[in-house]
Amino acid sequence: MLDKNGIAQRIAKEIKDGYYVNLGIGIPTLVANFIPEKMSVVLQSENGLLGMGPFPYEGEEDPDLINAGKQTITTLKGSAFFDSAMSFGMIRAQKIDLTILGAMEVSENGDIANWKIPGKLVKGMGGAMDLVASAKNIIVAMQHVNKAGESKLLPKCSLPLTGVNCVKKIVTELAVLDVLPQGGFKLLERAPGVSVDEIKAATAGKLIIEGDIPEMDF
Amino acid sequence: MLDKNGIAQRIAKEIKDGYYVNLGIGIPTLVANFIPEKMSVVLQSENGLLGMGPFPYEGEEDPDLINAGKQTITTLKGSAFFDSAMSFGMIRAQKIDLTILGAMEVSENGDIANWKIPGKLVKGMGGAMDLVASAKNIIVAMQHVNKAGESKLLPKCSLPLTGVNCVKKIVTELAVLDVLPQGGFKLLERAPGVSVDEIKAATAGKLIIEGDIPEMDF
Amino acid sequence: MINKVVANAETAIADIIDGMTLMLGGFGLCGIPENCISALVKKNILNLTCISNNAGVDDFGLGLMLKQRQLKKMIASYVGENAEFERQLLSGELEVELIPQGTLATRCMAAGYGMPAIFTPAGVGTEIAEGKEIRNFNGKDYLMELAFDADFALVKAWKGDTAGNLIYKATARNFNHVMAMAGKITIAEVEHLVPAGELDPDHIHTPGVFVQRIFEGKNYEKRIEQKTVRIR
Amino acid sequence: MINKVVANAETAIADIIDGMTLMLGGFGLCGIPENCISALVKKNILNLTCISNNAGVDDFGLGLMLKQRQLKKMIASYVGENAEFERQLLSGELEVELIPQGTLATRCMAAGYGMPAIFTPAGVGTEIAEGKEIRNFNGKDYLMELAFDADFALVKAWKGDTAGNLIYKATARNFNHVMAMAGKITIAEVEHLVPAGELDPDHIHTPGVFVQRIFEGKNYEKRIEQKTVRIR
Repeated sequence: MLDKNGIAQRIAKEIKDGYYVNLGIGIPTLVANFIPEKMSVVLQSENGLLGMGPFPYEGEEDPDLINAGKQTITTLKGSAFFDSAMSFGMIRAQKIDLTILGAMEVSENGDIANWKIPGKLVKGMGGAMDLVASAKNIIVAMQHVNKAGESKLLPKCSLPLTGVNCVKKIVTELAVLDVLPQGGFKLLERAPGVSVDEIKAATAGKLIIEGDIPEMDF
Repeated sequence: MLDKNGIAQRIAKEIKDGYYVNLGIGIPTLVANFIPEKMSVVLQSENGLLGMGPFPYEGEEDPDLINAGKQTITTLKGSAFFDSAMSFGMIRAQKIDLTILGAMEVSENGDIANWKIPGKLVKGMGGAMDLVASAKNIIVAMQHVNKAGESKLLPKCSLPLTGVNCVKKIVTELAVLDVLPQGGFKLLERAPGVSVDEIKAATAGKLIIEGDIPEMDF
Repeated sequence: MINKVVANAETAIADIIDGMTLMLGGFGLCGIPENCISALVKKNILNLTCISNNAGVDDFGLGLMLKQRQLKKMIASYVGENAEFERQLLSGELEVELIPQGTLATRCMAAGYGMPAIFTPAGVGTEIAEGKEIRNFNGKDYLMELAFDADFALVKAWKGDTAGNLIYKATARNFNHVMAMAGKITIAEVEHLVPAGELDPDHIHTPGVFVQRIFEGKNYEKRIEQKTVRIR
Repeated sequence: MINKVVANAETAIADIIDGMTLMLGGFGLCGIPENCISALVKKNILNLTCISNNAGVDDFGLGLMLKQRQLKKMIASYVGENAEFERQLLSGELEVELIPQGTLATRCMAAGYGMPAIFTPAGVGTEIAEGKEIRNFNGKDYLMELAFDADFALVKAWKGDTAGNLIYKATARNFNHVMAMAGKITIAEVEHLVPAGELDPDHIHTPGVFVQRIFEGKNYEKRIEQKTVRIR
């Protein structure tokens, strides 16, 4: 079973040289730590930055320089600032190659719910609805089951949707799965020490298992 | 009767302190020469400049700095450059207070034709259609009659239209006229030495004459 | 050049009255018009509809106006940890409309560019689409979203000149540029106000034609919401 | 940062083939991609559809491609004095679509911003509106105009860095910025190519994400169409 950093590390393997990537809040943010240094990858922050760098050293924080999670950050050489309309313009025009974000639920046809729990306080969707509606490639980073032990990979989402037919891949503490165009979660890899049966038990939606399922390779 | 500079000089009187103004090619360009120096007026050039200044001194022309008529120009203090989409954005959003342009024909309901003569080579509308469709206030600077001696102030335009119901005022070599919201050219002023009868004879559209018509005052 | 300078925030907001719709720039607490917010709080203008990406925190930014119950309605994309906001929302005192962040930004841009509506795929298939026109272009569904119509836009820039030209710093640009273009009347507060001619015309983000009033703000706190650092 | 540098115009345009749709930046002869045009002329790529505000003059700019009859169709807002253009138009060799300048710019922006269509009042009530959807918002009629769909955008900037970030000079920005955003593949030629990190991120007009290839151009002529001066 993977911890949060393990999930982030596995997702980092999906990033290719030359990619522009948008990382959501939570586990996706950790992915930045696992991108190989020799790779040219540019991180977009939807509040108006391409070329996001690491956190600043103590005392070097700039209140005018934050990421979409409102954390103080730095920029890398070759970065550019822009306004919010241009930021979502480039997202909508699919100039960002990969979006990685968290989810409360994903359905077997690629619907995602991650912004609202009816009856609980709603904080808002931020940029998530724009990102999932437009991104060419969307990977979800999340726990396989919720705190109540219920599967988050469902035949159909029970929570209000953020977007439809958009998630391409899911990485959890248990497994890596593709969401197939025709529907269904195709099991690709098991986390170290996790059995196919454990994944079956934790997946409520249609799970497709073909042949031997290898353990993840880092 | 006014010459081109006279028309420009009379139009300049319509410009108020604090106006942003777009000047078309031809007579409108001359208007800039008659704006009182103590007035704060900003000229927009739709190719991407606010704060257009006079022509440069010989040897100081910059090929990267032209106006919408492709003439070399200069900038004034406080000017700003922007792209073509933003330029027509501010035009469409009515941030420009006054547009002054030439015309081949104006109809008594304020339609304007100034871009195309069927059967002759068509050069294109440039920014004229955007300007007349959006401007809050449009003044036409033109000759009262065409080279064939036919009136250019018509009941209805015979040439393909540039815009409809948009011209507010017309200044010609003979007269200043308002285009009334309910239709009709209301005669406001005569050019020096020009009689009301001469204006009547040169105006094919509905001409409204109420009381004494004063001579222009410069 | 036209001079847009006013003395201070109090003068700038003098004609903002109860019941108006305001846009406020900023992302989180980054790039918010601190001086204008203080003046609105001091004057206690009520029943406002505020369009802003976020709603501040309990004791700063828009949170200060929430505390005084000056807001009738909030249009935002994300309303973070803010206990007073939560209380007013649950009690029904505050009307809240949550919309996607890109939709928020683009509806501002539409207003600034004189476009009455735009099309975006954000929210298709979700409850955001309810009651909205859906239109298919090239096989993909889009929602038609309308341009905002705000009485005032209150924005914050880093530098500005007397002609109203604005330059933002880093990610403090965010919604400030699009809102500056969108306001029927735009008030810009800047950290550094300079004479016309001191800013390079190629570096200007928001041309002065979009700005009706400008002043140099005072006592900027520029609070950091999430201070994150790395080890040296 | 991703390196977008290619050797020269010939390399940059290597995969542009007959029949493609190209956007070319510039206003008149100001800010045109001179090196790319030369390379297209040299390679004699044919049957092109070109989207550009103007069509150059007889012996410069797009006029050079016209002379070789490389264009099947021209989409522009104003086609000035150009005898060869006139001849091809009247003889039916060249298809010409004239559209309002703001519509041209905004259809580029729409493509760059992923918006399939925009609304503009330009052309309502004129022959430009024929066959187009007209829609009333708040009592005013607007035409719906579709985003452009160009295979390549060829733009010219003053400075650029290896990451593809672009800065334009003065009114040479014009259509270059919106076209750079709009191309499926955008090729930028710049007068000064610098290493990533040398441009101030606050001064960048077109972020590098919109640019796929960049190179430093050579032998810029930068011809002036209308030299106008005043007496000293």
